[in-house]
Amino acid sequence: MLSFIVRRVFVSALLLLGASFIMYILTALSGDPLEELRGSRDPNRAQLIQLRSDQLNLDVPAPLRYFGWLAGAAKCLIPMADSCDLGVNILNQPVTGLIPMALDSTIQLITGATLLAIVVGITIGIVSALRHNTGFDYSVTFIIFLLFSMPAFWIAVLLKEFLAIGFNDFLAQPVISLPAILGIAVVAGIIWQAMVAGPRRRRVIVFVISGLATTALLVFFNLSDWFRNPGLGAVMIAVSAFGVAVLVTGLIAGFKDRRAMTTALINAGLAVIAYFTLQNLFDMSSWATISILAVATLVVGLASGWLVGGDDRAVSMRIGAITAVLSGGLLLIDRFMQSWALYSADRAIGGRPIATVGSSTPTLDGDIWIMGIDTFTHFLLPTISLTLISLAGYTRYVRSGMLDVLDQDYIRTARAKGLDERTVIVRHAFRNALIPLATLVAADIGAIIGGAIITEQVFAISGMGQLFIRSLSNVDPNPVMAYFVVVSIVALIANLIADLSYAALDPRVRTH
Amino acid sequence: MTQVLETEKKSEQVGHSQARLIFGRFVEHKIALVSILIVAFITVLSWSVVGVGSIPGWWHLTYNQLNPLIDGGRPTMSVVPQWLGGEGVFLGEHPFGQDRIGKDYFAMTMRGIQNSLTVMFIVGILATVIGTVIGAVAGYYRGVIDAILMRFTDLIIIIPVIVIGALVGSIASTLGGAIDGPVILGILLGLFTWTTLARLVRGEFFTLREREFVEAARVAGASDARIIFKHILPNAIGVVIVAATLLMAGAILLEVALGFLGLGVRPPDVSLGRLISDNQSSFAHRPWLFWWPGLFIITLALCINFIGDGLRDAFDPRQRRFRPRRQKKVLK
Amino acid sequence: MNAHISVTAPEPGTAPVLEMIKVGVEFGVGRDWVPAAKNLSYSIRRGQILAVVGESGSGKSASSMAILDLLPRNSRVTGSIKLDGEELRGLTSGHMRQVRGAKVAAIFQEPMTALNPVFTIGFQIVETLRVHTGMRPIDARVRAIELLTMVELPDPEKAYNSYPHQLSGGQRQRAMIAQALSCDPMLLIADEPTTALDVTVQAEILELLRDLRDNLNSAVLLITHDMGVVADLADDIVVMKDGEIVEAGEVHQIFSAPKHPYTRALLAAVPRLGFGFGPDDATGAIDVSAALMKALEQGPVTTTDRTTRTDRPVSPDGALRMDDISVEFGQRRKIKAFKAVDRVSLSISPGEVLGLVGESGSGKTTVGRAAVGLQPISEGSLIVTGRDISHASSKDLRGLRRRVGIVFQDPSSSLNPRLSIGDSIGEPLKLAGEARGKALGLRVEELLDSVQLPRSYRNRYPHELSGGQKQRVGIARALSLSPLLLVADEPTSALDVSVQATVLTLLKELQERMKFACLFISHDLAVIDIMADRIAVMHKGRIVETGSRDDVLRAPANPYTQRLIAAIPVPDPDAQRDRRQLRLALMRTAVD
Amino acid sequence: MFISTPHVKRLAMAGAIAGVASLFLAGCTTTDDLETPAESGGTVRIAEVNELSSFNTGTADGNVDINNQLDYFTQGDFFHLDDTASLVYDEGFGTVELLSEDPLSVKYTVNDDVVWSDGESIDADDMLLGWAAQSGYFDDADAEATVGTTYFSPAGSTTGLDQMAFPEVGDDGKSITVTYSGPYADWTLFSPMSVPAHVLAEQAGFEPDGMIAILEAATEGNVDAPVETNADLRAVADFWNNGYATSSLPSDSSLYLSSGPFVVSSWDPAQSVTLSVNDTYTGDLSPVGIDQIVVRFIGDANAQVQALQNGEVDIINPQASADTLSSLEALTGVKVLTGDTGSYDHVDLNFAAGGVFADANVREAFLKTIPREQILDAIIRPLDPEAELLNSQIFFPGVNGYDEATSTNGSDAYDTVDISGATALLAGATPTVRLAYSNANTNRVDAFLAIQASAAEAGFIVVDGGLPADQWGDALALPETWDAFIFGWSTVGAGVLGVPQLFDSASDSNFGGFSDPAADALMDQLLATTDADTQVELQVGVEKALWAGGFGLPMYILPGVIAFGPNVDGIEYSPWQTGPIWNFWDWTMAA
Repeated sequence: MLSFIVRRVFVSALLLLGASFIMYILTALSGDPLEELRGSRDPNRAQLIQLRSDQLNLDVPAPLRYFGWLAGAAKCLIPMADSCDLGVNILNQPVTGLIPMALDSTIQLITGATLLAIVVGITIGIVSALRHNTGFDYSVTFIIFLLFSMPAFWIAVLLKEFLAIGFNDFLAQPVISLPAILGIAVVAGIIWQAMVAGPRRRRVIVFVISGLATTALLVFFNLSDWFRNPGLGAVMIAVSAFGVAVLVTGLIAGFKDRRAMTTALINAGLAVIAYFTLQNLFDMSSWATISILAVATLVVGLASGWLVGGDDRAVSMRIGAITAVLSGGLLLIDRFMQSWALYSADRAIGGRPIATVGSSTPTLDGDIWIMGIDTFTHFLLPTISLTLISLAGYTRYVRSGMLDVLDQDYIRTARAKGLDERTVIVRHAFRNALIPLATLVAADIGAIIGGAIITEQVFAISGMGQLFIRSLSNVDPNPVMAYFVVVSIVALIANLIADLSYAALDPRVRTH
Repeated sequence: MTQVLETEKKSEQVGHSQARLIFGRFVEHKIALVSILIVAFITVLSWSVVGVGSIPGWWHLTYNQLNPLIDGGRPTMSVVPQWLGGEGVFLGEHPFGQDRIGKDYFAMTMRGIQNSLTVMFIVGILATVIGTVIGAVAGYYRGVIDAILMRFTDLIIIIPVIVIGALVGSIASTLGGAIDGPVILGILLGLFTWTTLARLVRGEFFTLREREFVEAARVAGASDARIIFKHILPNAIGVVIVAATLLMAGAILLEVALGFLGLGVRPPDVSLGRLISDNQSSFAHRPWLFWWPGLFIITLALCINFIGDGLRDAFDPRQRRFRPRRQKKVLK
Repeated sequence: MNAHISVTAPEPGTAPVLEMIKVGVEFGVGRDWVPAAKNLSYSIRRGQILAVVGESGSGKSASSMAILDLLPRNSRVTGSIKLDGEELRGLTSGHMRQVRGAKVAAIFQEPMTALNPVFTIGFQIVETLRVHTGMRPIDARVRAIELLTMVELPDPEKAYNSYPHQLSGGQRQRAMIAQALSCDPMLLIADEPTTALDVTVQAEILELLRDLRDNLNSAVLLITHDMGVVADLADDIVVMKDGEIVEAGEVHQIFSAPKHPYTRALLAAVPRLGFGFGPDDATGAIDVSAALMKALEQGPVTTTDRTTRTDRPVSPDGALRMDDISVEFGQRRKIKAFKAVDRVSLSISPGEVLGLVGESGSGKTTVGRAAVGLQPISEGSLIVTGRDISHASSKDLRGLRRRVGIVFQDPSSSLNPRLSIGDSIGEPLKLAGEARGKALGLRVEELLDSVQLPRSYRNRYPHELSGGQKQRVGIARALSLSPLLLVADEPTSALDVSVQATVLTLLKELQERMKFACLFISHDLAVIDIMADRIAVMHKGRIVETGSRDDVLRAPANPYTQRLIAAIPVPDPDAQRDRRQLRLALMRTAVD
Repeated sequence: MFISTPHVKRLAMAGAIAGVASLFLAGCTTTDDLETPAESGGTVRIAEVNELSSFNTGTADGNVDINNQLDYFTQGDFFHLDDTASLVYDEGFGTVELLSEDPLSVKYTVNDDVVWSDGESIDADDMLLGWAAQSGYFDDADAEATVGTTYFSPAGSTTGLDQMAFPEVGDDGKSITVTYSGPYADWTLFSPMSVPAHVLAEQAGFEPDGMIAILEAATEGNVDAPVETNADLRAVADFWNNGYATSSLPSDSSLYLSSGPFVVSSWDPAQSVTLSVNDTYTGDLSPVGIDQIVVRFIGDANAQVQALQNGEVDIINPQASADTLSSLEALTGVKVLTGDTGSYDHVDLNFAAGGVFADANVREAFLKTIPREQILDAIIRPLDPEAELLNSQIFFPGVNGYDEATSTNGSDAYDTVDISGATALLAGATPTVRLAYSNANTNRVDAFLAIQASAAEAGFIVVDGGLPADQWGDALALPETWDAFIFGWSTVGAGVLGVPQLFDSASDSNFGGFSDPAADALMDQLLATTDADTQVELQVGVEKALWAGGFGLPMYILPGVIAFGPNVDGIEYSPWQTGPIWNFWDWTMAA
């Protein structure tokens, strides 16, 4: 295994060198860095042009300049000495200073979007694979293709116009009109009955129930002026915590496993109790407090699973932990909602919470809840637009993976053994469909670090994409090369992880 | 376990070639058929409006001709016929309206579409050819050749495509406008986007080269080139075509994205992406400047995706949806 | 012929475990229903093995899957299926799940893909146990190891913890059986359990199934197309053709006096070892059992004398001459080279047919491919039709093309799906520049005639032909340049037994007419017995015995040959019972 | 449903312990409740396109609009330019006295109580440093910089300033007097202020008050006799050139000291810079009721508009386009100011002998066909309804001297297109004109199309010489490749130094090769006069010569847009580089 990694790293290094040379030449060819200066009427125009061409030593032909840059970059390899010299950009700012900040805002932007895309993508992929060739499958494919063919900036502009400015205007007097409520209820009904499928009678029941539930919810929103000061409230938390418990047990262990169900219900109960006891602790807690509480919830979840015991102790512990964390999450969401009214009333926000630009409100300061909401409102739109784009890829991939696996012989054997449909799907089919997925996820993360160039431009978040585009348009090689080196290294590492994860997941590769 | 019954057809009619069978299955895929018609219609429309080379199009305005602003540049086309209360179906002076200085937006959009399609077709053809050749050679010979070619592919994958887009401007001018922007963009993109296709073809060749009819051809004395192009490639053509359609859909979106970033096709030529980025802020007051290019981009990309989906089903038909006729006749 | 046949009068008190009454299975293809099985009625009692025999496409698998309701969504089942008196059709999926795996268990044909590759064998067996019996994990583990020992896996502990890809085909089938029997099912459905296994391994699995039937007294529904297996294991037989039962009855009655013409034709088409070309070919008849008895008495013969010598001096212009050739594979760094063929010497004189027999992995295909230059050899000398191609460059090989032909095993993979039949056959001619255009068309039609295919098939495509027809096209292609040496690599093993017989006769006639030398490779000694003048037996890369057909069959010297001969099931229940005793006796004495 | 076995007791007990433990742990990490800052004054949020890149705007790299704006907020100075580009002196900071005309000598004195934000008083060594950096006094390198050294690399040109002798330091250490060896027209624009000298000395490794000693020790640079590089000066100059360039708030706060009403308080990289009130500021230029000014970096013009609409910023000054204006006007509670900017587009002709425009008649004919009114309507009026034709090559509307120049330079002949006049002048000739421009700039593309169509009516064949963004600059410097060129100049607004630079036959920025000896003489004289009125007279004279010789035609001034939301008042339009913040002291928070 070690020799495999060493060989792989060596080959990647060579690749990086070759590609960086080509990249440097391409950037140098792509334009004339002095173009902006030529148009300026400053008296010392000739002197400025001379200065910049010295700074970028333009008189040296491009290939030789590359080696100058390489010498600087090579110094980064010396571990201890931070002598990394990636040159300066045309504003004479050291490039090594620019990269960390750009990387930080890009990572902030894409982590949410990638996780969301993976989770939602896998769920839709599996459901549409199971409902192969049904109405649901066709409509999902159509929507996925639509998202796949929509240019990124188009989505971004629409989101900004309707979700940000539209929603903020709507907040002025947040009442949903009756026809709108009925419309939303009907659509929700259609989606739920398509997901459930099965005999016609069952689908009609599901349609009616979900329609009514949605109408009731929307009416409740209207009456309680929910959009201005939202909050889950004890009842909603209790209902959803127990809902989570049932769902998690159903999915992972099956309803028949009484011990698992008991563990889940215990954790849901604890969450409701915590809701009442921890409120004042929340008010004065810092991020450290929250992380300790999170660890505590996890430990309680695991412990409860272990204590309930029974044969499959591991399964109960897993369910306990998941239910505890999810219902804990509900508490946090509720607490954030409670600060929403305070947040949008703040002078810096002025009643228009959803932001369209940047990653934080500069003059705002408040407790962790206010700052937490601020990050949420700033990253809501970019995350949605990025998720929609990468969602299409994951859904198609998981769907075709699942369809292949479902045709395999061992699935027929599993059914012949008398396993119920859920175990066959989750334990046998999905476990095998997971293997190629791991490589896709790792490779995708490698690509996305390059910064969602267009999303960053439209939402004015200056991450890696912006750094790259701006430097490229004023033909400034040093930041472009620094961007390229960082992105390629991350991509190569991601590919390596993808191969290793392949070995980890597939015993045939591990133990040949 | 799909139990497709092997019914022995002894009918005497002339043999159905594999291609005929695939075409038969493809025609069943309604959406893909409609998509082909739409793409064909848009292609014919755009080339006929703008004209080719010296032959002028049937639309009387050119895309960079300044015209006096009529009623603030609002679209003069109306589609709602009189009997439905509209002003009847006619195109009017500027069906898609005008941009801020009076250039006819219908001509500009059509020119934008023409450029996008040019880029799409060039990328589609060039990337498919390069990808197929490299994939085939790597897949067939394996060993050292395969390693070298695959490392070369990795090299190309690493280079961000955006830089390629930035190059178009400078190369277009160094050639002194001999070849216009979109063709250069198409060629450049084609040279750098064939990597996924090469990988797919290579995988396909790995399996096909073990097949017995390949060994039979070797024993019969066929040269390597003949085996690759006469025997293996026709059987891998399914993968190639499906990957090519996805490549084309990707090419459109890439050209449009480059246009949005101000790279790729340069004014005075028109790129749909640049039309949107220039008129992005006109969303509230002159929405037609924003909606028309967007609409065409999405329709083109969507149709090509569906054509790809239809082709994939035609080449390896997974279990078709079974809709039994109502008990009319059960074969005895 | 679809009257309800109650196979044997049900003895009082023992209701049949499985009772199929007028069961029909239909599949949705395109827009209408196509029947796979019509009007099936049979029943099985406890401790009884019923064999459902039929060729591919006869609907035998479809009907068995209907029992477990495992058919795909586009299928429809009619009639009634009763398990121990209780009707299975119409059960809710919940109840059906209690039946599957507990009361009715199934083992399938492809051991390679039937087990989930990402879980250990132990996990999958424990899973079955815990679904039905609710055992505690530790008890389930003990029971699982017990089962693995019962199916005679060499090291049950190691097998428990290993993954499917770490076991051989035979071991995996045993693990499948262990898993199936984990909940003592009333009925075991074995869908072609040994088709994918080698004949020696098949013998052991059949032995295991017979012991299990005796100890567990469960009913077994055996689905197979191999008459030998039926003779060995079955108590009663149901013969199916095109979805209908044509004949049913007790195994001796069917074998000795088949009533339906199709059954009779089926039994006749099965090649019998030692009977040469069919029952009436008296001259070639050899009493194989007598030969084995003699070998038993002699005890192990040292393997030196007759087994390795090449019995006849061969003139240099012999069709094929191999002296001590070896072939190595996979010379990758860490893994040491795997010697597929180890110092093999063979010779075929013009016009002679040498049968090369051996199990999978014995290296027989590698020898065949080396003979036509597809596989370079690492040591020894190889002279084909007078040309030395031991260290041949591609240029010398080109000269060889006109003198050598090859026929492959899998009909669906040996023809290029994109080329019409005419083009495929004409390819070697065109490449050798033998004929062009009109002349080529004529030659192709001649070749089609020679393989008894209608000329109008010229512009047909492979997917429009049956397996047998495709194999004939393969032969026509191989003989298009009238080669001196034809290598036939298991040409009929992928075909149904009836089709196999016609193709073998065709090949025999062509060989006699065109007088080409032939290296006939097969794992089925009975087929070799029909075709070959001389026989060579290969085991683990080495030739363990060579000799004329009569010598090898009448007095097999090498213990492996003896075991190979003994393991081949005889399509006659009584003879097969004696053969079994002989095989067990030989196993005890022979040293591997 | 619950298992009522011993499990439950064990379970409940374990749950309790875990709960208490986590509560205890969480308790000790709570923060005391945050005291909310005194919310007395308001906050103003401005959107800027580029990000802050340096705290020393004197350097060539640092001279970027965002840095200058930060400088405008944080640095006090003797004077600043108002919206008509005329000088306004800030008595609160210090005084500038013109001691004598010939030889030209000026005295700069800093008021007593004026200090840097770290308490250190502003005095002569700060001014000496500023003078040294801008005058190039110590440089002795020749043009190709092969021999000798260039210490400081200032943003502005050193021509004229290099005539200053080593300044005398006033005895109270708070004033310096500079004397020029010859007359220098733009002396009023020179200010000796730069970065704090004591900080620079320390950073370069010397005693805080050692700056004067170093400057006095160094010898005056003499190009003919380059002397060995002075190590101390080199260290000081290097830090001055590069030390202040940064992409995040430097840890050492002395690098961004303030002498103005505001001081940088925080910088969230790539997002925004926050300025808060500088308590040590004694001047009277601080706005009433404003505690904080936030500058947010939003690169995309449309993003700025939507941010303003969404209330995330108060003031934006985006790159003007017709749609930005219309979308801004549609916003409720948003006030929009439009006007000119400092840059204007024009068509210059190529006078090269043998070129198509060597003949004066052809020049005049071509200029007559340029549809300036139509171009104005198409490109500029949608942005700035009251935009007027620019009829002067030198002056800007609103600057003193513009009316006098336009009434006398004969530009009225070109107010309207005169096709018939042009065809008459051409007398049947159909000259081909290679009209070059940058095809990346949509305004110039549209202007070219308009000229091409109109000139064709008069018989001209106008060839499309459009070049991409990175190529047109080179082509401009190669006159043989074009006959006429549409491009733009951007001007600082004040000073006369620019005039000879563009129109003097010897200047390399006079690309078309226009040469009129009479105009050259006027321009030499202009450089020597310091009196404002005579400067205007001279420039009007040059103007007449330009129009008579058919130098080219100015077309339109690029319009600017400033928009501000309901929170803030008192913002006025200014065309010059400082943009909307030129009178930030007049701003007030709205009710």
